[in-house]
Amino acid sequence: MKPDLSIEIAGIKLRNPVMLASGTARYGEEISHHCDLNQIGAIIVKGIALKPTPGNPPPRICETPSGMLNAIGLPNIGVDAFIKEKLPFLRQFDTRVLVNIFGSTVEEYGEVAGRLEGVDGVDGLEVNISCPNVKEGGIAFGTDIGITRRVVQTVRRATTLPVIIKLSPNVTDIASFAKVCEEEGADGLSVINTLLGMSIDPKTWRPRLANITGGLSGPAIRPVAIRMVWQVHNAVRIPVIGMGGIVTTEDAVEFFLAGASAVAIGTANFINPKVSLEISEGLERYLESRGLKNITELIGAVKTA
Amino acid sequence: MKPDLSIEIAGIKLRNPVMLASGTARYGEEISHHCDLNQIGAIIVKGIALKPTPGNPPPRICETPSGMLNAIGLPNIGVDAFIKEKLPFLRQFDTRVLVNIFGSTVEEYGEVAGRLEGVDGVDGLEVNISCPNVKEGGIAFGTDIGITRRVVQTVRRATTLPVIIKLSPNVTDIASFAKVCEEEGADGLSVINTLLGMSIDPKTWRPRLANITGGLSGPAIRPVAIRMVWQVHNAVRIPVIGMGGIVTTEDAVEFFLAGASAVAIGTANFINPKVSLEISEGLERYLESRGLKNITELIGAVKTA
Amino acid sequence: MKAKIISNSCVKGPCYKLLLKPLNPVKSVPGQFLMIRPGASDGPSDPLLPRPFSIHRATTDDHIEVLYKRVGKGTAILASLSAEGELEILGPLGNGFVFDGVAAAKEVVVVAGGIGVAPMLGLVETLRAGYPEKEIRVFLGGRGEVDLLCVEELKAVSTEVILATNDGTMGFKGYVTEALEKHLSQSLITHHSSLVTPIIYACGPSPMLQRISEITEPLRIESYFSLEANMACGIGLCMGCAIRSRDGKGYYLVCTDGPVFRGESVDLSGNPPQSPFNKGGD
Amino acid sequence: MKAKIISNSCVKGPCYKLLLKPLNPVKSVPGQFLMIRPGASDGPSDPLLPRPFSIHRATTDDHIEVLYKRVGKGTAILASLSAEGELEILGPLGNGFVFDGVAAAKEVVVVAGGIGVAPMLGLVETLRAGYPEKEIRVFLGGRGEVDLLCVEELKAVSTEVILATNDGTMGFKGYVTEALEKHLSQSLITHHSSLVTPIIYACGPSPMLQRISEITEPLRIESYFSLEANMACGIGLCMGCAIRSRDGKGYYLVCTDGPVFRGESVDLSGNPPQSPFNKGGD
Ligand SMILES: Cc1cc2nc3c(=O)[nH]c(=O)nc-3n(C[C@H](O)[C@H](O)[C@H](O)COP(=O)(O)OP(=O)(O)OC[C@H]3O[C@@H](n4cnc5c(N)ncnc54)[C@H](O)[C@@H]3O)c2cc1C
Ligand SMILES: Cc1cc2nc3c(=O)[nH]c(=O)nc-3n(C[C@H](O)[C@H](O)[C@H](O)COP(=O)(O)OP(=O)(O)OC[C@H]3O[C@@H](n4cnc5c(N)ncnc54)[C@H](O)[C@@H]3O)c2cc1C
Ligand SMILES: Cc1cc2nc3c(=O)[nH]c(=O)nc-3n(C[C@H](O)[C@H](O)[C@H](O)COP(=O)(O)O)c2cc1C
Ligand SMILES: Cc1cc2nc3c(=O)[nH]c(=O)nc-3n(C[C@H](O)[C@H](O)[C@H](O)COP(=O)(O)O)c2cc1C
Ligand code: FES
Ligand code: FES
Repeated sequence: MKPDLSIEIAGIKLRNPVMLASGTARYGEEISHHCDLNQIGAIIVKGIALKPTPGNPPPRICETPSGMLNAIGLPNIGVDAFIKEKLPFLRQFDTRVLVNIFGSTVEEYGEVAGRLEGVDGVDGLEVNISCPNVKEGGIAFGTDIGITRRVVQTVRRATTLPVIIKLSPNVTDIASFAKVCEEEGADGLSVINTLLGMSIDPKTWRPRLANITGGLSGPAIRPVAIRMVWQVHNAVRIPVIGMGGIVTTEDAVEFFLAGASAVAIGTANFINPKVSLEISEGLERYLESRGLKNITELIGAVKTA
Repeated sequence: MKPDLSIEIAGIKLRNPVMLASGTARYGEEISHHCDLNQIGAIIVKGIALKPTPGNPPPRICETPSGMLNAIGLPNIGVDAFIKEKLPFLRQFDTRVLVNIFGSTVEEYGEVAGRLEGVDGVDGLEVNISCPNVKEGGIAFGTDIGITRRVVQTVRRATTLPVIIKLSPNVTDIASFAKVCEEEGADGLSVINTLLGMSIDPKTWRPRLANITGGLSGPAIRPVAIRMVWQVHNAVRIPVIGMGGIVTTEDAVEFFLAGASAVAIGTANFINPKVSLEISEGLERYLESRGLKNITELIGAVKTA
Repeated sequence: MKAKIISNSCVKGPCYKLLLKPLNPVKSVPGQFLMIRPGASDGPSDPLLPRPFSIHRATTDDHIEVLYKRVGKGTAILASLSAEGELEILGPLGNGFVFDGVAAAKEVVVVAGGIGVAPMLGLVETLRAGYPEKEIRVFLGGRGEVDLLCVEELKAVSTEVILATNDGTMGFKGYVTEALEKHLSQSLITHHSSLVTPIIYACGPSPMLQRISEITEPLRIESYFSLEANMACGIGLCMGCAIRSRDGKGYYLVCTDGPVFRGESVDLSGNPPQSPFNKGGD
Repeated sequence: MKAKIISNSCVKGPCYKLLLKPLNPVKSVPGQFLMIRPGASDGPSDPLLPRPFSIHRATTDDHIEVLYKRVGKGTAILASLSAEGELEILGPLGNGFVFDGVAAAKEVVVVAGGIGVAPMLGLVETLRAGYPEKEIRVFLGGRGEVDLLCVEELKAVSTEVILATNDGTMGFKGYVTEALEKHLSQSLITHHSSLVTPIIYACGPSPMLQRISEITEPLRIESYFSLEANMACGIGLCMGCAIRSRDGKGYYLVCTDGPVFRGESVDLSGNPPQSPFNKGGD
């Protein structure tokens, strides 16, 4: 018998625990030409806000050692257009759809969440709190514990959908943020968003990104992500979606062992848009070769004693 | 005429702005067989505490994508043995010696600093606040702003030597830590220490380090280091020693442009123990080829507008 | 998709030609590109991302030629690969050149700067095959003689090849756009009619393309530029390859909306946009 | 230091032999090692660190042989390198084997597990040259026949080569330490004297070395182990290659205090130490 890769996370039943990370698969259409969406656990769509925004000027990305920086600037078509123009496409597939939402004020989070309530084809919300808080000085919501609490409260009140909060890694103590989210009724946590980074071109003396700083992703950050998944898993009881630098099956296994109940693939989609299928097949083989029956046997199973 | 690489930082005159980072050149002897200490700006010795400590059990290190994790555990021979047994060797060289110190309590920092006061051959102190605070729950001194302040006050009172505080990158807002250090009389800042990370072996399910977590260094962290040097440079007026993933001359230039007045080479010494000489020669050529006369012309010169 | 390396060798200076046989035949049009990962897909993670390269020529026997310049870590690895090896490729990607205006145009003008010639040889060959009688004038520019590639191949299929180098080591001394400007003004004088204009295809550094815009837009010449941008995915996933649209309202993605754009539709100035679009987020 | 790759080819299964000509001659003793960086020193940063490899043999004409097993990213890159290329090496490093007890020993016993044979061929050759009359008995173990390397070369310079495989595909079926134990107990019975004991040199996986300790320590047999540890620098800078000392008081560094250690001086158990040494710091 084949090992069982299915898992229920935050009340959402997944065929397998491999998701497409937000911002690395847009709204599904482009990647569907390369990767059968019927075979993945879930797609987390590119961040959606109340109103459309065009994003940052170029250059928006640059490569760094074993990683990349991006300052795409959260371009999005707005929640209404998303529901009307993008969701119908995704509804054709037998997969789960998590809508990644963000706002520039706490209230906006609530409004976006509210619009998605009861919409057919939306299985849950992933709340990106790593973007700047326009009203309160521009610091990221997710780096202030009080503001994080208010965002979770606001979204929680606005929806009955499963709410997954995506934590910022740019904090001193990620476990305390995780606990606040759990207290306020979050159903799960995504760990981690990108690390804030910067790169300068020694030829031109200019930042390599027009936005000056950007988010670091890819294998370079994996050790930080694993550490944070482990810390969060040890701090809360709600499930963790692990991400940050996963490229291979072994990388994904590392995240399960550290405490993730599912994983999301981000930057690796850019290298190989089929990689999430390959990883879910790889996980099946990994379990099989070790005589394990269920992916749950890996979760948090790191031997620290 | 050759460009001028010399610089004065925190009151210490350096031949050139390239230093050996703490913990990557021990107390100088081993690296001196490969790298002429007379030709480098300064050596920052491996962390020294009041009492000798043996360090962590193995495995202490592992490689990660474009980086490495270490949990050496700060083995050291104790400040008295350092002064008696190790400093005489270093005094033979025409270079600057910065002693990296740490403690398990705030008081211990003061004691170690006190013992080094007036000792011939010590040009300054670099204070490592990324180690666990044994008395106050084990969290790193450098991740709590109040404790950071007390460490700086204590060391400042204990010595007339130049005091450079080495900031932890594992914080939400590194600029606020930098400001506190400046307020309490620090003469300079080292930015950055290692990022807290973890790695698990998918074959054995064990952490790859006996200590479970460890410090991430190497090119992988360079974008984070550059961002933090830039933030700190914009927040304070005391000079910054930049470090984190420097391997080539161009990497070093990036740090100067971001705001560093000097750089330290860490992990790259393990790849090529001569690399700091090569980088200081490279900097000279870099300045020459652009018609620049002084390394100071690079400091903070990133064009962000 | 895997592609076998049939050959890979230096053609001139830092420039190499790579001949690939993809596992499955690839149907492409001139101006389309491939993403090529330097090194094995399960190999080291630095360099991490695949690199975009124009399809230089698609041969009749389903091989693909790539003409590339060794500039950084990825192309250094490419240059070190030997025949018989394999590469992971994705493509053909992007839109390719549009030929609608060719029939009506007075002549076809092709402008290439440096390695920007890569997509242009296939373009000229295709144009020549489709429009045997058309005048096709190729302007090839570089800093020096070493930057001028494919000169003989281009001569074989075009009416005229005009060379320009900044250091004067070959052809006209100066910018290729000066040679272009001279030609256009002469040809306008000769023909006295601005209703029948040439059509221009160009590929090269941004400043070259910008200058071409300045020259051609007042003359209402239809122009197509093949653009470059930092790319992570090449297939519209990352939104990293943005280029500002001229109307100031937003951005195109070079990988899926391009890489070929109408010259007047894009803003190549590199100046910050008027409205404060900036957001810190991903 | 740069070294030229003279040849690099598969010897058996996943194992390769690399012949290097260092820019400057390297004088070494058996048991010493090199740090070899896979790839160019200014190249990609993954893999990042140089890798430690024993000097398999130092030839009379100043060439160095390295016998290595392809296990991960670094050795995969090594295996892909072709002759005429160059590598960055550092060495010779470490202490090497000590021969003081050889003259007085009843016989020399060499135990190698798998790729642990790498430093042992040079050792046996050197011993044979220095002690032409000495009995040298080599125990070579592996999981299967494919793991047994250098058998013929070892036979040429030793008194006897005893092979052991877990799957019985060659020689004794079982652990090489069982074969060793059998030999030692027989030889003790035959000689009735425990004053003149053999001297043992061993290299291989930790469990093998631990088992050898258990066998030889009660018999007060002098033993030398060549150890492995994760290394970043190989020259005493990083303090990463610690191995616990048996007295429980601290650690040795494998790169500078070793890689060869007296068996009874090191703790190979992998158990956490008694006292709480752990510190979070670097
Ligand atoms: C649509 C398109 C077609 C192209 N066609 C060709 C071609 O046919 N021949 C050719 O030689 N080059 C072509 N280029 C440029 C080529 O992609 C870069 O030279 C190459 O990516 C450099 O990689 P590197 O690792 O050697 O350089 P590095 O500088 O080490 O690269 C670092 C990063 O910057 C990116 N980058 C660097 N230079 C460029 C550039 N000019 N454009 C886009 N990204 C860049 C790389 O992709 C990589 O992510 C094309 C670019 C685009 C966008
Ligand atoms: C003193 C010494 C001598 C050695 N001599 C030989 C030899 O002659 N032939 C040979 O095949 N191997 C030898 N080894 C082991 C060899 O260093 C590793 O097999 C090699 O580093 C693996 O690198 P990788 O990149 O292929 O594997 P990866 O698993 O990708 O390496 C990841 C990291 O782990 C380290 N590592 C992995 N395995 C080992 C190991 N067994 N010992 C130490 N570090 C390891 C690597 O150095 C690297 O830092 C020796 C090790 C030591 C310490
Ligand atoms: C180009 C790019 C765009 C991203 N956009 C978003 C986004 O819109 N919302 C979000 O929450 N995270 C976004 N992320 C973060 C990823 O979802 C993921 O958390 C992060 O990249 C770490 O995973 P990785 O290393 O596998 O890429 C983006 C990442 C990248 C690289
Ligand atoms: C093996 C190792 C040991 C270190 N030991 C110390 C130390 O004792 N004290 C300290 O302040 N920093 C220590 N560091 C941190 C480095 O000095 C440096 O801040 C960090 O590694 C980032 O620079 P790099 O990427 O160039 O290595 C150590 C780093 C490494 C890799
Ligand atoms: S390169 Fe990723 S969207 Fe264009
Ligand atoms: S490997 Fe660095 S000290 Fe031994």
